[in-house]
Amino acid sequence: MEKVVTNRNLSILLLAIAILFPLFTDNQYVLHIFSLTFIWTIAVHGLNLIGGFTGQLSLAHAGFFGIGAYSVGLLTVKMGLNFWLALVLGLIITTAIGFVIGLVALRTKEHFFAIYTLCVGYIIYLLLYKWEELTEGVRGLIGIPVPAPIGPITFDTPRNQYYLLLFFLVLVIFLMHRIMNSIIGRTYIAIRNSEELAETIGIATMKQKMVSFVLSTFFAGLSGGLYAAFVRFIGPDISYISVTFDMLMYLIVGGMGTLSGPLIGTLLIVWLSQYLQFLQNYRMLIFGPLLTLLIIFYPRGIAGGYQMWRAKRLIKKSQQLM
Amino acid sequence: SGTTSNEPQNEGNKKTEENQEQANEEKNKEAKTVNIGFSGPLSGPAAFYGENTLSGLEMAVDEINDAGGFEVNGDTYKINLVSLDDKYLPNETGANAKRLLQENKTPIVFVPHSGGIFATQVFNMQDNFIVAAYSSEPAITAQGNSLTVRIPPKYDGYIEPFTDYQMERFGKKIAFLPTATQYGKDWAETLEPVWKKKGGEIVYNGSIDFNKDTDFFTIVTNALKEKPDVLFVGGPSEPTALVIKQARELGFKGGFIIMDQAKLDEIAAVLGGTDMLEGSSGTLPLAVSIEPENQKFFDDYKAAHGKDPGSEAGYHYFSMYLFVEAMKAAGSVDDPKAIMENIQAGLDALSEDKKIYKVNEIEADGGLVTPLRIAVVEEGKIVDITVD
Amino acid sequence: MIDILVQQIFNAMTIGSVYSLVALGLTLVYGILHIPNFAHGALYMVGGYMTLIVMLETGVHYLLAIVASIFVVGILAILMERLVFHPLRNAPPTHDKIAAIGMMLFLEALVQLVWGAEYRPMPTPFGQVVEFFGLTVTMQRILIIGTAIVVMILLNLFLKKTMIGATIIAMSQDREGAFLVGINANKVAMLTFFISGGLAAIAASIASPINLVFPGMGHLVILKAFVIIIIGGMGSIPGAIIGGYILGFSESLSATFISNDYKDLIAFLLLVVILTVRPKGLFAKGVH
Amino acid sequence: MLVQTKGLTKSFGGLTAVNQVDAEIETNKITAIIGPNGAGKSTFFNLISGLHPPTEGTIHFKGTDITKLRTYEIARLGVGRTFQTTHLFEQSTVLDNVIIGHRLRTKSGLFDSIFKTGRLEREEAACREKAHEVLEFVGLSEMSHRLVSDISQEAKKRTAFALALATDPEIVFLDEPAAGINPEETDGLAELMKKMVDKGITVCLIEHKMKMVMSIADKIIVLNHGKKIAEGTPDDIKNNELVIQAYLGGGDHAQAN
Amino acid sequence: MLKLTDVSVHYGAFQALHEINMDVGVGELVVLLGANGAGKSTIFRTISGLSKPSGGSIQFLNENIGGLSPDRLVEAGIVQCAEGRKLFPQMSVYENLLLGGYVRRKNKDSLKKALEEIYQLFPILKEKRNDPAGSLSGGQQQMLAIGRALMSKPKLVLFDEPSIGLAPLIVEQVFEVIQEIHRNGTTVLLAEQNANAALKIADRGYVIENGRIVLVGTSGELFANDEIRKAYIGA
Ligand SMILES: Nc1ncnc2c1ncn2[C@@H]1O[C@H](COP(=O)(O)OP(=O)(O)OP(=O)(O)O)[C@@H](O)[C@H]1O
Ligand SMILES: Nc1ncnc2c1ncn2[C@@H]1O[C@H](COP(=O)(O)OP(=O)(O)OP(=O)(O)O)[C@@H](O)[C@H]1O
Ligand SMILES: CC(C)C[C@H](N)C(=O)O
Ligand SMILES: [Mg+2]
Ligand SMILES: [Mg+2]
Repeated sequence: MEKVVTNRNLSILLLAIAILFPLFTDNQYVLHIFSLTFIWTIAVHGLNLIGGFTGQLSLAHAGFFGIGAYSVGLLTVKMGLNFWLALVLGLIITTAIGFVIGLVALRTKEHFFAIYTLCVGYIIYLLLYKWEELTEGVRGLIGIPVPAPIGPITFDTPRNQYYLLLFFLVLVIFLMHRIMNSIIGRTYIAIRNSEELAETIGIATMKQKMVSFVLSTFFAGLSGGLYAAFVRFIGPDISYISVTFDMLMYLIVGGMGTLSGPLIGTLLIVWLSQYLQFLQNYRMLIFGPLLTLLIIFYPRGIAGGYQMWRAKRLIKKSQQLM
Repeated sequence: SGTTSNEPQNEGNKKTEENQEQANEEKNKEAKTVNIGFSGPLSGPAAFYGENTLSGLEMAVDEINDAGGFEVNGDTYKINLVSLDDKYLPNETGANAKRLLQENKTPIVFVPHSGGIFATQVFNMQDNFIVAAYSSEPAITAQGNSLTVRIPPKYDGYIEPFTDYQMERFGKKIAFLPTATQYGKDWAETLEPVWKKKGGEIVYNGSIDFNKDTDFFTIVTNALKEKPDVLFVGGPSEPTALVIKQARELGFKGGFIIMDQAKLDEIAAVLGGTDMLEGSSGTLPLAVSIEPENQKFFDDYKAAHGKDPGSEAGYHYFSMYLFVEAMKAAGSVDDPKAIMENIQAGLDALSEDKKIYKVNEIEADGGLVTPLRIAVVEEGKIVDITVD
Repeated sequence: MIDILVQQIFNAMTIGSVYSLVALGLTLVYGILHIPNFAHGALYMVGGYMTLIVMLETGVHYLLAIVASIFVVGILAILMERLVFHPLRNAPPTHDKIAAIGMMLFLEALVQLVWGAEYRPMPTPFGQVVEFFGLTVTMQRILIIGTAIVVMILLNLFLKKTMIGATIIAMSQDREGAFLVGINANKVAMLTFFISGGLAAIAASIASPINLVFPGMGHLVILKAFVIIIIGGMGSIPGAIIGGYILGFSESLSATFISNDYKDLIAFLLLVVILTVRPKGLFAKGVH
Repeated sequence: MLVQTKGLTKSFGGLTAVNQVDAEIETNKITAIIGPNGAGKSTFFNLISGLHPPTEGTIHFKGTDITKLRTYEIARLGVGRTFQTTHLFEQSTVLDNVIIGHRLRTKSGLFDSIFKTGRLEREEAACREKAHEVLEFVGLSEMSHRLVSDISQEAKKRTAFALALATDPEIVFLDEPAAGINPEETDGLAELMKKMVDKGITVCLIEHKMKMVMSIADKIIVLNHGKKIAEGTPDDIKNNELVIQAYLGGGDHAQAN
Repeated sequence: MLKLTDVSVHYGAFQALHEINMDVGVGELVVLLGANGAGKSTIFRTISGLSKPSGGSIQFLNENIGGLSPDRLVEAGIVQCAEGRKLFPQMSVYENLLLGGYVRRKNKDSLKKALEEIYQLFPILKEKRNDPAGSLSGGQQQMLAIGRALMSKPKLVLFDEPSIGLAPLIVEQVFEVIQEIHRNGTTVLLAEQNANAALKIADRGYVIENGRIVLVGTSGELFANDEIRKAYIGA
């Protein structure tokens, strides 16, 4: 490895920038947007795991995000639990529900799985919306506390929250990196490639899909729990279908089935829609076509397109050598 | 300081430089600029609502600027209204408020929906800005947030007169069909005990989700099968009008209690007249109740937008002027605490022609106290039956 | 009790008719190009606006305005096919979803720009209330049910009995195969989109007088339409029709006999149950 | 006897694709299944490998009843297969395609991958080693780093073989391995199959190329309309009237292919 | 009848065909031999208008047809029976055949006649006429694909490896059918790897390697060529 620009070095550089960045800015707005971006990226990684790598596009993702957020919200606000305890319990709740839903949903395939989970996501939304005794209905949950301090580290300033979220994001990316670069990850990709073939080479596809699905709900729940403590107010809208589609948009623009896609896509779209704010009422007039064009001209997303380009260049090089 | 002007579209990094430049430029001119923020739904399903609220603010700002601005402590200020779209999503409101604060140093941010208000209340005390909250949600002022002004009135005052009128004219059986928003639910919860206490009976308790239901025949049929004398309806005027229409189509002959969010005149416009509204009680529409001194506002708005101003426009128009008066009284455009303390002074100083609603008092929790005006439809006419 | 049941069955028919028409257009396009057209709701919305605006601006009769609307929306749908879905025909299906959402956002913003964000009522010459056997209906509602049934029958005849109809079905199964027998596949794709847009325009035009016209009106039906075509079996025409009525009935009857608040929940749970039992929908064809 | 079916039957709706087939596949032999198109050959494979549940009948592998086992369980017992159309992962290299073949012999799970346990590292090394071994065996070592989308049809067939072999099977079922490749390459594949048998792997194949079948098969089973109409050595089959009528025909294509 | 002059085709940066020159005379049966990936299907796709040539010209009956859309070519009388069959899997066998006659849809009677002829050729298709095409076995599907191609009574038929995956008996039948079609006056261009069978019925042949024509000759000449025997016949 004599090359300087490797994925690894690039990641380290980016991480260093992300760590140093808050030390050089007081712009809370920028920190706020980055923090939100980190939260969404975590959820998008979950979507990528089940949809991008395992080939089962789940559209219930915002639902699990909502379950994670409401679990944390209810456990802290109504039961007065410490955030960290609530987060752990919230993740257990989310993954337990994910497990049960996965058992049934994963029996369906392709579009049917997508729409099945779309329905499940909508049902989760309706439950959060209508089950007022538990969730406060449309009013939502107010006053969710910031994460409790860990020792001397508090999380009540935007900067510290930024670091907390960055920490979780890096953790998630690290996990995804480890998983996808092992035979476990290859197993998922084999399932995406052809379930039939995977079965005949001895892969228990249902079990593997379950693991992948539950882990994806884990990421969604984690992201939701962090969101609850960051925005500190949650309403049923956070689990609405459009949120799933936002996540899917981030993923596709970034590159489905790539490790860097979720972050790239989320950063790009979130900032793009911020920059288009000056258009006010009509920003969708620009944003909509822009999105469509991106999809048409970068069908593999940014990270996927880059990978293709690099692969092609490698092939060309090797052809020239021959 | 709060005296810089800036267009919101500038890029983040260049921002400070340009700020500086523009600020220098401003200094040479006479008037300084104060930025006022707004974050509401400008796209998506709630865009109409957001535009209505914004239109009142814009009108007030244009008037103030055209008149050469306003004076605080010897300096003249013009207002730059910075409006951002949040698609009705709380986290977007939060981000917008941060942005308004960071890049435009807005001392006041208008937010016209409860979710967004909650999300901004999380940090408005710490970050020091006023949330100009257009929502009737009680929790907004119940939280002890000392930098929140609740603009719309509490609606409790409507309940008794509406109840009395309907019971007397139509009977004691009521069916509930309000909008499925928090506002509708709060209304229903307030109406219920009063109606019961007066010997009435609630024969059907439902709500309609205007964002999800394509047709209301089903629920109206179900409500009417309980033979109510009165229907409680409400939400945005236009879909509320449809509920009324469909109830009439299904043979309902009784009266309507109409939540204050919907306006009798707007409903009549949809229904092509007041025929179907016979026996309705609701808030007195601006169009009917407008005082002579507010006629200019009414006419100007109509000229600019081609329609009568609704209460969203009216309240926002009024409250923009109110904040200007409060800044004057506070002697500062960039000290939210001082402005907040001087709202009462602002109310006292505000001229009647800007008081589209005759608000004279702010409560300790930040709620404005609005006198209610009540109307009923009798023989095809909207009649003011307000009793002081 | 019986009155209520009869009235509610009628209400269910009304709403089910609208759902079916919207779902039909969606299922057709899905059948041909395997595109889940999430912008179909936007076509529906534009359909509502076109009828309204044509009526208001030119003063022509409601029914004529609908015809105009069918054409405009049909052509808009063709444009969508040419400009977006055609270039994306080799991309994975997830991409169509997002591209379609981009177009939906665009169309909603455009309509908002041109005609404003407000709710607008649509006048109809068929507002009369008629009562028979204790059933209260308006002419408009009879029109909705009647139109839906007639349109469905015509569409079915067109697809089953005409050669052009057969080309649509052929295209849906193998695009290149269609080329090879001499079908101009692009023309067929455009035709299909035209029909799909026309169906959306009809649905919106007949439903709007009982609801309102506003930029977000497509959202009311699109999600349900998707669920319907899945329940019915993707691409299945009878599936879309029956699915539409199943949803209409389950909403109406559960609002009446169980709970209005939970009627959507019940309807969706029902759909999930159907999919659990029949993972490929009610009318899935047994082909490998 | 490695595999034994008794009364094996599969109906799709009204159609009986496989009808009361009793078949035996002997250890370390090459068994070929032939028959006209639609005779039910592929379906027969699908039944044995568990992709379809049989309507009736039983399947035994090494004496144990595998009729009701799931596909992956059957694979783990040592049954490998290829498909009539290749299902390889085109965007990936040959090596990467094959590595996953040994996954069924590993035990690592999610946690191993997250914590990069010793077990995971051992097993990944084993998978890699296995992949190299089978690629060497099928003669693709040179191409192991090429993208699958980039290699010839024949190489793809060999890759599919390698993938099946990486599962450490005792028997492989090959569905038309020589379809779409030229005679020279066909001979190469035949060699490869013989090599597998030498290595102790039983081979069962479906093939229409009679020249190849006749030259390598130890035993031929003929299906027609889902029924077994004949079985025996190539010579038996060549001269079986029933088979000639139903399948081989009189012409010389039977030889030429 | 059909004449390709210097036809080149690119897939992206990859050049699949290098200046191909070929011609097929009226009433001829010409075979195109080549290994996998040599470019046979690409030539066919280009003639049928499914791929666009990046250079050269294609003439059919002395008219330039390069770049015409596929449906126009079918109308002009060129029909391809493609590799991978391209059937309409959920439509019945009958409907598939009917659509094969799409360009002659106005002439109902002759369509009916054509249908009968095809049922005679492949009785199994008649037996399964109401079954969805997708439920047929591979061989049955191939027959259907041939049948469908013949429904339009083309002047020139292109067969892309029609014997692939077929039972010997059927292969024999298929080649007989092709010969019969040819005898009835239809010009045929056949791509095959099964050189033995193909050369037996063909008048002339081209051999293609890596996108280039490397050999042309009459069947007899090619049959006698050692290289060909080795690579494509396996003797
Ligand atoms: N999943 C399925 N559903 C319905 N019918 C099926 C299915 N799979 C196979 N068939 C039918 O079963 C019969 C046998 O098919 P199969 O694929 O086993 O034939 P085959 O002997 O492999 O033929 P070929 O040599 O052409 O591949 C055929 O008539 C086919 O149409
Ligand atoms: N769509 C495509 N994109 C890129 N390359 C292609 C495409 N189609 C074919 N090729 C390449 O063009 C070359 C010629 O392919 P073609 O399909 O014409 O060969 P063939 O002679 O018909 O082979 P086969 O016997 O496998 O059918 C091959 O190298 C192939 O990989
Ligand atoms: C009518 C309005 C005062 C209600 C407001 N939309 C809210 O969010 O509470
Ligand atoms: Mg087969
Ligand atoms: Mg080919």
